[in-house]
Amino acid sequence: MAKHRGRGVATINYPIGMNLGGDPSQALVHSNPTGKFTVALSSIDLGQGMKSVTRQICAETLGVPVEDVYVDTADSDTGPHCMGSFASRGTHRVGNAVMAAAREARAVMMEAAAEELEVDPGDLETDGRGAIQVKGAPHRSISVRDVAIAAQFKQGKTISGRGIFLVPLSDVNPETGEMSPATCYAHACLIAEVEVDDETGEVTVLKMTSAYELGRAINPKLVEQQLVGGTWMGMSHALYETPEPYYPDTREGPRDFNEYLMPGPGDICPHDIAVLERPAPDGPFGAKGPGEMCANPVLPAVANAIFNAVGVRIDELPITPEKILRALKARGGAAGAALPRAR
Amino acid sequence: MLELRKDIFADERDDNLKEVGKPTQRQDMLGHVTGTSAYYDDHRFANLLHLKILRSPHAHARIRSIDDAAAARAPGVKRIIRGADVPVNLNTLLSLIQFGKDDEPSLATDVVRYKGEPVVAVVATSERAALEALALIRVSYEPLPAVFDVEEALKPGAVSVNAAYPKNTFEYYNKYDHQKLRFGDADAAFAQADIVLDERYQMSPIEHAPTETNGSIAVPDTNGRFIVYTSTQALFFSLDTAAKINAMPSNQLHFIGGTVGGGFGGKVDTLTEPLAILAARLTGAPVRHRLSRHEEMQFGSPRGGERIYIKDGIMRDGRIIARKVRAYFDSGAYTRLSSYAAVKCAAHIPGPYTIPNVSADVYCVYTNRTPATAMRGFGVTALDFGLECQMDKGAVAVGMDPLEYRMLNAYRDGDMKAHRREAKNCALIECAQVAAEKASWPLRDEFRRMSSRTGGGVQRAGGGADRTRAPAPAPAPATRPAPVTPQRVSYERPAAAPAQSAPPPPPRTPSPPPAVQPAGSTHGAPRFSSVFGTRRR
Amino acid sequence: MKTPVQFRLNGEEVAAFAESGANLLDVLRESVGDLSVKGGCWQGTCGTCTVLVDGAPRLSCITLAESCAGKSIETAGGLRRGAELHPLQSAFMERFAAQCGYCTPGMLMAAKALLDRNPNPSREEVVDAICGNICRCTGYEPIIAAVLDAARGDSRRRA
Amino acid sequence: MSVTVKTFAKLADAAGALSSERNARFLAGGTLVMRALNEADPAIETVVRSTDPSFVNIAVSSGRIELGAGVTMAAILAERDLAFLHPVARAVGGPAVREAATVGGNLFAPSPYGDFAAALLALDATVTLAGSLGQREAPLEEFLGRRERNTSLVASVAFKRPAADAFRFVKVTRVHPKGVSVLSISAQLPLASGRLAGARIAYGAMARTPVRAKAAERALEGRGLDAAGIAAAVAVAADGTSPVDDAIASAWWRREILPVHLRRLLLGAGHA
Repeated sequence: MAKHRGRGVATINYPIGMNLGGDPSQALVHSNPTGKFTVALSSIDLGQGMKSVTRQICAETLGVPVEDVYVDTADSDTGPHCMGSFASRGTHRVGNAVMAAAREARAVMMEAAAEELEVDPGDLETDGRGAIQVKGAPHRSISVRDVAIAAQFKQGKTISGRGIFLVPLSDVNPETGEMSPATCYAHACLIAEVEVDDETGEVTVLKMTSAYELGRAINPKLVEQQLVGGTWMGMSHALYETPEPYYPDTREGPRDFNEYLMPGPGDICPHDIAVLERPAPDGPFGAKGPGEMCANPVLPAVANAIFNAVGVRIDELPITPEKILRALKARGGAAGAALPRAR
Repeated sequence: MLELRKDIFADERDDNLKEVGKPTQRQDMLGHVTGTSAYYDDHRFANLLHLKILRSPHAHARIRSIDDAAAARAPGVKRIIRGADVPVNLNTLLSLIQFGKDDEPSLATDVVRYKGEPVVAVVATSERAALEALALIRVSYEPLPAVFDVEEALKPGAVSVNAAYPKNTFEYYNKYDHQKLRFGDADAAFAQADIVLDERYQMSPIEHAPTETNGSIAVPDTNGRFIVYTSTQALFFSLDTAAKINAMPSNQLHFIGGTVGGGFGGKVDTLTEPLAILAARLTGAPVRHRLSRHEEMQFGSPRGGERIYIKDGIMRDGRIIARKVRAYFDSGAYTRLSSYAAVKCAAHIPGPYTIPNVSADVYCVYTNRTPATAMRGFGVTALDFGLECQMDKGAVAVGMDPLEYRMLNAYRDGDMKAHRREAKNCALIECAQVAAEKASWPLRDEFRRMSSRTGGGVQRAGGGADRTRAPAPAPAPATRPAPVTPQRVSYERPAAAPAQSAPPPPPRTPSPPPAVQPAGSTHGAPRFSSVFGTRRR
Repeated sequence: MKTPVQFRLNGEEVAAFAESGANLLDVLRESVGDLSVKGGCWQGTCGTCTVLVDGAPRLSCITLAESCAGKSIETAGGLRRGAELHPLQSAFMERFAAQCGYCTPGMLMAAKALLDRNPNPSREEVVDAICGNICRCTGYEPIIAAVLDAARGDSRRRA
Repeated sequence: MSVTVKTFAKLADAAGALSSERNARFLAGGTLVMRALNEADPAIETVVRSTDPSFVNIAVSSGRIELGAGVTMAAILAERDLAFLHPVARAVGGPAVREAATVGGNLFAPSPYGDFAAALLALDATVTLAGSLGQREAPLEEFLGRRERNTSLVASVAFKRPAADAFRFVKVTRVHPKGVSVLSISAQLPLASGRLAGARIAYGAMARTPVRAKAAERALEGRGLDAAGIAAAVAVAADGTSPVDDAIASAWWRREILPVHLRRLLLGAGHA
């Protein structure tokens, strides 16, 4: 038997938000009487970290500690409209809406503070630790808590803000396809290293190395979650998954997690990741979004690595050992693979 | 392990931030590890009823008759729901944004168009009672011929799947049976190309397989409202869809969700809410509609299987001068979101590369299988698979390192894209440089100096002479790419040509033919295989 | 027909009436009200519903409820001692080993079953311990790392 | 119509109920029956259980091993004397399934499940059946051939302890470490002065039920585990098999890789 190693690469980009835009999201931010903030959304956290990302964006914008912000989602009676959690739109679209709402709330907070400190709001800054101080004179400061109490009970101000973010819907030229699909794109390059058993067609993914450009990583740990989990899913798409094993024939469809194949914890490999940040001009703090695109480069990178290892191209997903073995037999084994014929 | 490369594009960022960029713990993590995060099904109600669906055993059939008398009398059964009971029994998800015709019933009445299509719903006091009642329903079907292959479905005389789109293709702009993309003159360019590479790629359908299946609980509230606990990925999308199907004012519905056990695109379709609400209205009791794992696997909408043909025209120096794509999205029996994905796919062509002549035709095709829907990377994942396998083949065909071949053709700021918008904020080349460095993938100096910024930097790569030279040594892992200094390329990158203009001339210096595989080396381009050239012996 | 079932749940005596032939998962969630146990398939194929019965990991969705009479059952809801988290819970937090969180209770119990019997497992033993539990979000690596951390005591008194 | 669960202290009484009650199924580990109950399988009206200690008894002597049908994979893994069977028991599901899955239940597991039954086949096991008319023994191979029509209760299985290092097992799966069989191979290879005598080879997932590889067994008879002997067995590896297409793998792939894995097993390479 012979096991052959190979490396494959893929470079991809991915549009952020719904194609053509037209997908608004709203946010409401308000303070309670003691200076703790609530973000009201109708956006969904299905594991990607929506609550946590918008929480950090809100705290940064308000200039308060993240512990002083809580994100409440998703209740249609209290949370304003959001198009939904898909199309890698959460961080970019909802993040921008939260930022706008937080800016509005911050302006009221600074006015209220200015009134208490008897200075011009423009002379004030937040210290990010729960206090508002006069620029250059940190001893002249007031806590956000006291500002909120004063605003509510003395000044009659609501420390609150509304935000919406909408990328206007783009037209599409039916003849040429001219359109504005997205305002920014994330990028990635992934290199996969595999080992192929030329007697059975079985593939082992040995290592992945990647660089992802995501605008701003609002939270590196959540980005890591997406990239590690997403590349696992990409590997799964590449080599394992299908609800129709004999597509386009619909027979033998899996009914459970024994029959629906996905890599187990014994099939995973080390993944060395670099994250680059080229801020998106219209992203919240330049953020784009890693959610969907992280899986995409893995499929072709693995396919190309298999070619590099044994010289066969499998252009139909999933790349099952059977397909590889059939191709190897058709080509008379792994050795002496010829370059694909170019016409 | 994750490394933040703050050194790259540092000049475009202000990193003086207090909360953003910090590895703050997730707001929901404590709830997750203590089992106290409340998902839609973690709400309890007295007298909860359970809704189960009788599904079509046929991929395509006419319904002759339905006899549910025995089921109606079965123990625990509170209500049988048929298509006629559904206030608005025809809908398409994107009607909310005026895109497409209503084409899908909540419960089939005359024809079933895929195996697993809902026909009758039973509402009972327990799941078991509902399941036992389903077994008592007798439906008489007249099986019809079915079509499962996207290209078969487009042939003249093919079985017509979807009544709203009798030709088996979604209708774009009330005018075309597909989405077009036209830029430059691809056909003329193929005539000029040194190499033409024409390939076929097939994506598999994919099941989202979230550990929590689709589901919802509809609870009658005071004053005629209904509270709906749901696993939806799109709260108002589902609310408005449910309101439309139930012909209710949207403010009679109070949707609560937001904590969902995975979705990946499979919880956008609002598969359970409309009937749960209808059942709650008809019985006056709280009703849960939860898909079984088997239902989720086979009848919950999957990622569709796209078939993609890609034809490239390539010059020997590695420049791609033309790319033609024909893509077929297997939408299954109904539209759901595939019509949208086809446009997104067209927008993504030709990928992150600057190619002066591009032509694409993307079809949303109906077949007799479970309707497809959105999934992570919707409209793009399959195309990227095809494009990046194609790029690998192109590199081999011209004898270039696959990564350098991509970097040569990569889009830079200011390049014109096929959908006629200028590229900006690009970073493909920098990703390639960093990944190559981490993986000790040998890149020649001029490629390590390249940049995504306007122009793209450096001398023309892939020229005749140096391709025959020995593989460039791998850069030491420690080295960082040379500082990125924007400058113009010294060769004319193919300009974004208007439709009538001819493709760019071939390179002045004649290029040698594609490099031949050195005997005994590994497969792929020579420089490429240098990575593992000795491993196998 | 309903039959009474009595067992210890996280140290407390509980009694419930179970539908004849009912599985332990439904009894725990619907009758007893322990919602920390999640259901993923009711087929015995995803591990989401993993609980400990007399210290052994069991798939509650395919465990006959009445077969648990008189036994001691542990669920994720009982891992925390008052305000103090179990080392596995702390380790899962520190490693960001949960995303949607739905498989997490089952993962924690599968891991606890291992550590209770084998306090110093190898990576392979950890992989085997969780191999019956499906996670669709994390790619497993953070979960494996968290269990190894908890075994090493890296995360006690933290989080 | 709800299910009735009947629990008996004596195996014989359980066996009686199983044959007399209408649409009765015996519940051992639950991996098959509980799933069917959750899906409201109309074919099950009565569930029969037994708490008889003999049902979970493991009797190991120097020459003979008897396993109660209720013995779980976990119990086997806990038994040092059964070390040669640990790779087989560990190949059945994840830890939680091994706590439930029983020796007896595995005899009824439809292909591609049933790797433990295939191992028992390679061990020439006999099955003890408890019926309303008392107990009787049957060769496992005969039992598997008519298991769909079986109405009696499997009480236990017994087999001769294989010679040291004579038993080999490999399970080929797509998913690791836990996955459903593409195929599994169990082999008992008794060497007497370098020659094989009475070799037994059985496959899982290569037919409707676990099957013996009799052609391969014959090819090895009287030969050593050398290149020639192995080549002879591998040449007829697929004789008598009838694999099917399922969600895990196609019949074609199973047939193609069976000889490869048999060769590797005989060479002692173990699982690739």
